[in-house]
Amino acid sequence: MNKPALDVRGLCMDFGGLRALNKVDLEVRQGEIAALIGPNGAGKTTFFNCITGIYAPTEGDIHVLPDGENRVRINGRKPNHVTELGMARTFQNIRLFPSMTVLENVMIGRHCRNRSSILGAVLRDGHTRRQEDEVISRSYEMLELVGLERWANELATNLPYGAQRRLEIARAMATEPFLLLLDEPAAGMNPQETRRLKDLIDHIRETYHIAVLLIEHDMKMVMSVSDRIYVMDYGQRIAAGSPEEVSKNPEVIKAYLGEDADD
Amino acid sequence: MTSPILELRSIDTYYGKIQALYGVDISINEGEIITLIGANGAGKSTTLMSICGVTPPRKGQVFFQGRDITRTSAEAIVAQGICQVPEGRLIFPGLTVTENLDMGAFLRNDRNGIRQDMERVFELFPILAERRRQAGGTLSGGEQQMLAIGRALMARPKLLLLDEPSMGLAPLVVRQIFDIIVQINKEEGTTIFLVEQNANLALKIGHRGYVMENGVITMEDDCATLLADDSVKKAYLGL
Amino acid sequence: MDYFLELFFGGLTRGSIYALIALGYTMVYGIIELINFAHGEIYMIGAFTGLIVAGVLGTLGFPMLGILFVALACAVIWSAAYGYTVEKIAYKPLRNAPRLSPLISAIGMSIFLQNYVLLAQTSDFLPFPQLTPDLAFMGPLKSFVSTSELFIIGSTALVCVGLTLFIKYTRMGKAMRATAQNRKMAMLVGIKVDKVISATFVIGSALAAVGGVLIASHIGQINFYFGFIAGVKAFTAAVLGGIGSVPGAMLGGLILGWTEAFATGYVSSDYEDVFAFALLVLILIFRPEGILGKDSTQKV
Amino acid sequence: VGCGEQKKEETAAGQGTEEAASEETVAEPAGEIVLGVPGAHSGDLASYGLPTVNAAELVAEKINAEGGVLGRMVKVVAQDDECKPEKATNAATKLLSEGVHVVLGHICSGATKAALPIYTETRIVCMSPSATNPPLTQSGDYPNFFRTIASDDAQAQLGVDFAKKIGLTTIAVIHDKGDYGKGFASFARDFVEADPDMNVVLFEGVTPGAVDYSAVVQKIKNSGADGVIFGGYHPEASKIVSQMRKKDLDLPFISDDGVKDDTFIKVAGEYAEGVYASGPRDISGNPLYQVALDAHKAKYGTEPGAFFYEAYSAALALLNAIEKAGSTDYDAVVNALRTEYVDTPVGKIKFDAKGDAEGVGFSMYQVQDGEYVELQ
Amino acid sequence: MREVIRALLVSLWFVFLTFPILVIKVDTINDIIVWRWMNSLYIGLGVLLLQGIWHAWRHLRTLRKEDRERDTIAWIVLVCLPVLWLAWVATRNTQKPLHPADRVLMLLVAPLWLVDYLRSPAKREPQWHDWPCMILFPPSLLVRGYFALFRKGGEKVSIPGVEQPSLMQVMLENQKAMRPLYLLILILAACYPQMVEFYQTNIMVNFMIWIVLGLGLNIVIGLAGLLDLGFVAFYAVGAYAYALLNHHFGLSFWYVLPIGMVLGAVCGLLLGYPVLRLRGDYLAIVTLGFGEIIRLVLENWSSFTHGPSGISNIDRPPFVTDLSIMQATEYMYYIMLGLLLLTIFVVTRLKNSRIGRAWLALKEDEIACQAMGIDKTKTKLAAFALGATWAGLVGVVFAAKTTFINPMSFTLMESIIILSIVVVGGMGSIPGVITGALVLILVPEWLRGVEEYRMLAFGAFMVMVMVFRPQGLVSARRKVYQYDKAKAVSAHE
Ligand SMILES: Nc1ncnc2c1ncn2[C@@H]1O[C@H](COP(=O)(O)OP(=O)(O)OP(=O)(O)O)[C@@H](O)[C@H]1O
Ligand SMILES: Nc1ncnc2c1ncn2[C@@H]1O[C@H](COP(=O)(O)OP(=O)(O)OP(=O)(O)O)[C@@H](O)[C@H]1O
Ligand SMILES: CC(C)C[C@H](N)C(=O)O
Ligand SMILES: [Mg+2]
Ligand SMILES: [Mg+2]
Repeated sequence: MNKPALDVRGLCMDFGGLRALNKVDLEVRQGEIAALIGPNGAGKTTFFNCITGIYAPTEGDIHVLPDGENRVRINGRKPNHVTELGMARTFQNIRLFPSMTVLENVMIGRHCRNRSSILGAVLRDGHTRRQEDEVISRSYEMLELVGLERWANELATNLPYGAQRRLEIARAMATEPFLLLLDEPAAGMNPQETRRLKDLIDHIRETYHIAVLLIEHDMKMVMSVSDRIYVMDYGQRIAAGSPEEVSKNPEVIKAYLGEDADD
Repeated sequence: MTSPILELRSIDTYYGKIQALYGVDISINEGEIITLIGANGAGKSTTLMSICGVTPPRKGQVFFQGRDITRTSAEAIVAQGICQVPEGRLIFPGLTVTENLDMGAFLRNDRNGIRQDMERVFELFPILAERRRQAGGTLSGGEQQMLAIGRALMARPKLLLLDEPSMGLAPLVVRQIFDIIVQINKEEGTTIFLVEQNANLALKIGHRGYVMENGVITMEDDCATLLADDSVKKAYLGL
Repeated sequence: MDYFLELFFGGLTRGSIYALIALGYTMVYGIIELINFAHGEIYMIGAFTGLIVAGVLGTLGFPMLGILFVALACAVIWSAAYGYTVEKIAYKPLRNAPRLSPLISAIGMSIFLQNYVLLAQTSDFLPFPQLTPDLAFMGPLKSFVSTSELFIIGSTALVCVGLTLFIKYTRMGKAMRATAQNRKMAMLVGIKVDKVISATFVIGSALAAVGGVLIASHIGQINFYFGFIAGVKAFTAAVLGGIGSVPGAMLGGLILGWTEAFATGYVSSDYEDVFAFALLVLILIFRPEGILGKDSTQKV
Repeated sequence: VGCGEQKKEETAAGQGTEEAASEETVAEPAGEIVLGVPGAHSGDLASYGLPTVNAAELVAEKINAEGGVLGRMVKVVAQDDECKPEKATNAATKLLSEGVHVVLGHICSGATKAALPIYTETRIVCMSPSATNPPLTQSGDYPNFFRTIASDDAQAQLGVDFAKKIGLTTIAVIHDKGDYGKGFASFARDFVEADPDMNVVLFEGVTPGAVDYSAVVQKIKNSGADGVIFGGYHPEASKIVSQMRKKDLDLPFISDDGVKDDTFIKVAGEYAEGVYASGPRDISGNPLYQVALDAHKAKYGTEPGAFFYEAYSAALALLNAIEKAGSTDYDAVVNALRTEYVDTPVGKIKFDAKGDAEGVGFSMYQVQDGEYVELQ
Repeated sequence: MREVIRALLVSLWFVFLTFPILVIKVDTINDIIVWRWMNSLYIGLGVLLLQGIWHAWRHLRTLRKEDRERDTIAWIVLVCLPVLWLAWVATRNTQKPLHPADRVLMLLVAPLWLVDYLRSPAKREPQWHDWPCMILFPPSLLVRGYFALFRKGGEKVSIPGVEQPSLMQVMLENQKAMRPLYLLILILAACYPQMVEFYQTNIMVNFMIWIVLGLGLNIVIGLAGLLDLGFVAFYAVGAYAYALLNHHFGLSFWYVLPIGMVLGAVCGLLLGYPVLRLRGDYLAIVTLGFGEIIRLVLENWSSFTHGPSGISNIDRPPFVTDLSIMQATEYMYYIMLGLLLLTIFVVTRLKNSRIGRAWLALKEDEIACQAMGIDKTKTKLAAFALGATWAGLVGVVFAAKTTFINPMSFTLMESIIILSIVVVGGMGSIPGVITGALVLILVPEWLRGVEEYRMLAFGAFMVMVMVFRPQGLVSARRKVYQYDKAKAVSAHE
């Protein structure tokens, strides 16, 4: 339970003259739900982008430990390698494949867990067919997980906003990650929908025993779902700890939460 | 109160062949803050776009200050004093922060006024002042949201339409934004039409509110009444 | 050294020609992301209009300089009118269509306009009168630049500077930049998007017409196909410089012109285009958005 | 499978049945002679193909007005091939399906080579006014092919001999990268190189349609050549000559009959003065030349374009051969072409066994006072 | 009334617009100026008429907005107008050269393929064997009737909230109904050379070559979304591979066919590799440059490629006995039919496979795609290579069919036409590509009769299709994955 899954040390990221991340250390343990919070522009999304290979960090080490034992350094790896290793993410601004169906979106997530060749695709031999069936059934399972199965053949773009967020989660889950990175999953959801999302995250952790790293501005959700919270401001980590600790931390209150923390 | 500044008379709006709004009636009086709440996909953003003429309604009419603007083009509607902060942070990604703000004042000609307003926006959102020369597209999600709001303020509209202004903003900033809304409403008399998922806050600052479900207005009342309403509490306040 | 300079000025002329046409491409692309294949044809129509006007005025016995200005003016007016009409017919209905549809529509327009001129006028080459006067002081420089070349280089430079200032400082320029970035949002801040797009086409076409008349008068002949190759080259130049950027178009045109001139001069003109395109590939590999293009990497 | 099958077998069977097929069509009330005119009628090479259509129309009109050939009216059927091989085969097969008797075309050598096997097999005479590639006649592969224009090598020889005569020693050979221009230029290079007194200092192709040629002109200047031989057509030639003259480069400029065209003089204006170009001998003194020119001006209101006279001549030759042969029979027509002289704008001609025109006779012309003057 | 004034103004605008080019004709060679004032009149009236038609059409649209299917009107415009026009032409003496008034009409009505049929053959009576090709291709009414029968039979996959599927879509999704039709088409295709003239067979071979080219490019552009304006280069590679190998080493068609494919694929990889980083239109210009480079090399490297004069006397595919040209073309027809079916089969399979999905996803959002574990480089390269393979393949066929090739056949215009086939037909759709090739290759070929106006109409037609059907004539259809729980469970075990 407390073997590490992600270990980031001294991560820095510069954009021209702007230092968006400054020596950030962060650790996520197997099976835990961690949250990353901080004011707007603190560098949270940039952190995600760095560890998933979309940006190449300027400095620092990123290690993942898929099984909790073997450390793999992933600096400079391509995003698809990172995903293959078992880290999957969602995006702050939704990035679905809008004119593919919901089911197909999830099937894309299965791509990297599959090895059927071009020749196989043409000949459609037994192996390929079995794999295709497996892709469909697993994808469908993911849709059931997030409760979108009845939309399976709908185009992704036609889903309401909240459903699109859940679809992103399903798609990420289809890659069989050991660590799931969620960037503001509750944005644009009303309180009730947010609560259902929280239940979903809990459920995912329970069923698949995977770790979750979450960026979120909805404090009610963050406080209730996470085991551990990291707080960033101006690219720096300013606090870390359990929800109680963080919400009492004066620096965090000043920079982020404001006076009456729980609205 | 005087005659309504904006009035929607049973409008129907379609996306291609799909109907998104069904006979929506809304009326807003001058100087009011009106809140519109509803679940995802209820048609709130569509309502705003219908007012602005981006997706003009197929049936029904929209009146602004007594004039029929149903068939008026979007830019002409803006010229009459309606300004919108659209959902999804529609900023000009390649322009710098300053240029983005400048675009908000496209229809204005008073240079000094524009400069003052820009300073005011920078005061409201200091982080934007820091990012002055950065391209809008590289801002963080929250910064983009602030920029979009700032840009709308630059237009000094008579009627301000806000589509989920608090989305993606830190709690501190959210409260700040709501303060600003109340402030410009009080001080400048700007009429505000607010669409929000954060129903709690929105209903607190609003005068009257509407509830929308599946493209239909299902409730209309004073905000205080709505806040107290059980069904609203259950469905939108998460209590 | 003389040889080098001669090639240099040759390349400069050629590059200016490309740049003058490339400006229209770049403006249109910048604003609606459309490779306006019909732009070369607009340029050709400009040249034809100039020729027709010059022909008519010539028989009436107008003075040379007078003809130049009237021909230029008419070419500009009609090219702009064609640009405007083409946009209204072939591109405007496709504002929200899949990305490649307007491209095909543009190609169709290009074929249509070519054959329209072919049928309405002639398939043969027509001599184009030299409209630019030979300036006396240019005599000694003749082996480097001729007067008509000077005219082309000068007007390209002028147009480029003018256009840059226009886009940077005028209201219309501001509106163009905004429209280019995000059309829906431009509407929401009160910009008349349709007008802005029309204006872009009109300006781009007018520039093409200026180019058409000057270049035709420099080359001395035109036919209906005269816009196609120039169009492709100009498009290449626009991409090389970073499509959407006005100084980029200028720079791209010049680089292309010089590459071709020096490739011809020092290697062989057999492969001048090969050099031009190879350079393009090279530059784009190292700067995928063109030399002066804005980095379009998006934040996720 | 009914008559379709039957018809195809007929044509496929070749020999003799062709006549039967034409008899069949002759039996129809109109009884026309179908003159196919395939060539480039659209696209960038249209200006070389369309004049041939005009020529064919004019000849047909003239002959029809005089009562036709063998009492039958001549009908012109034009087919576009854009100078592309694949389109040329389409055009050729289309002509077959239209019951063509003789073909005036194609325009480009490439298209001609692609289409010829079809005509050869179906035994249809094909005469081009412009396809100059030597193997078309010299290879002997195409007994049904004729042309009213000199082949590239013949003209190149003439040009090189002339260059020697006016005392040139170092020569720049320029071409337009095209089939014709490059063919001509390569032969010219070979001939020059074969001559111990002369040598080639520059052999380059220019890109047709390019906006300017100053770099090539500078290169000619830099190469130290004392004369230029150019293979290609007048649009490029006039651009190059003008730029050479503008840069004070007054080298002799020798070219081919793609340049020996009055348009060249009009386009290049004063710069054309002194340019040499080879072409069929003594053409403007020919009364038929005037007839053709006047007819064109009367009908179309403009000067005729490229290959007009060659095409006009070819049309006359073809129809004359049918007249002389007394039928559209292949062997008879071929025979008539090879034996009977016919008066045409390019001279009194017949064809040799390979298919090249005899009696055309090429000579060198020079532009003097805005006109091509034949040099002795 | 305002409408009328507007229409008049628009007409006047066009009169103004066309004034210099259409009215004044200068001949600077002879300093002749011809004024053709009548043209203004024709244009004015023509534009008025057009607007009349347009308004009528709009009126029709609004009349039955709810139950109308857009296609009905489209087909009316595409089929009835030409037929009316045809009737009008048929009542005239067509021997005379075209009257200027015809010319205006020519501008208005693009698909006139029937005209050719009535006008061109000097004295041929319509024969029964001319009909199959006519019935086969303008499918409107027949197909409608046919599907009226099957409408209910096939299950219609309708996604709620998505636009009502168009007739074409319904038709194509209705697999059950399609099967007999496919069979019929196949039988007809097999019998085709036996029923028609040499010419028709000949152009059919070309037609099929273009379809395969279109299908190849469709992989690159329709599926993977990579805009390639130099596709013809691979075609050239195939053609020259065969021509040169045949010329120098006498290799036969059948050996070179696979070689051409491999060479195409290799070239695809070579081009693909350096340009992978480029997006959208930058890719377009680089591929355009690549296409031009290949052509220029073919043109200039005379010692190797024979330069512009090309390579002649290329062998046709060998057969047990010697064939006449007609027989050889027929033979070629069957070879090409086979290859076409193979292509369709393979492309369909690819499209609905793992890699096909990856392509589609890549087209929509590269970053998301990578984040989902798709290797962008590999996937794009695969698209380039697989697309180029088919071009290489038909390049070989092309060289063998024309027996002569030169660089003229591989210009930018060819690339553009292939691209147009894909887009006009409907990106990503196989029937779309076939339709595209039909309207852009076959119809113009049939239209040979109206020579002069052919290209004019061609251009106008491209614009019209895009304006009225921006997504192409046939919208792409995608496999709908059905989840069958019972089956899936057994598959798991
Ligand atoms: N590509 C880039 N170029 C320049 N600056 C960038 C780039 N990406 C991000 N930034 C800057 O880095 C800072 C951190 O951005 P980031 O998106 O990580 O913030 P965030 O913590 O996710 O904020 P939010 O909660 O508002 O989404 C911001 O100030 C932003 O302007
Ligand atoms: N561009 C579009 N094309 C087709 N349908 C659309 C489009 N935009 C929205 N819709 C549909 O219209 C309906 C109303 O959407 P709208 O965006 O107005 O909802 P909303 O109330 O603003 O929701 P949210 O809280 O998610 O912003 C939804 O069902 C949505 O799927
Ligand atoms: C029109 C020209 C390109 C024809 C040329 N004479 C040839 O032999 O091909
Ligand atoms: Mg963020
Ligand atoms: Mg909304």
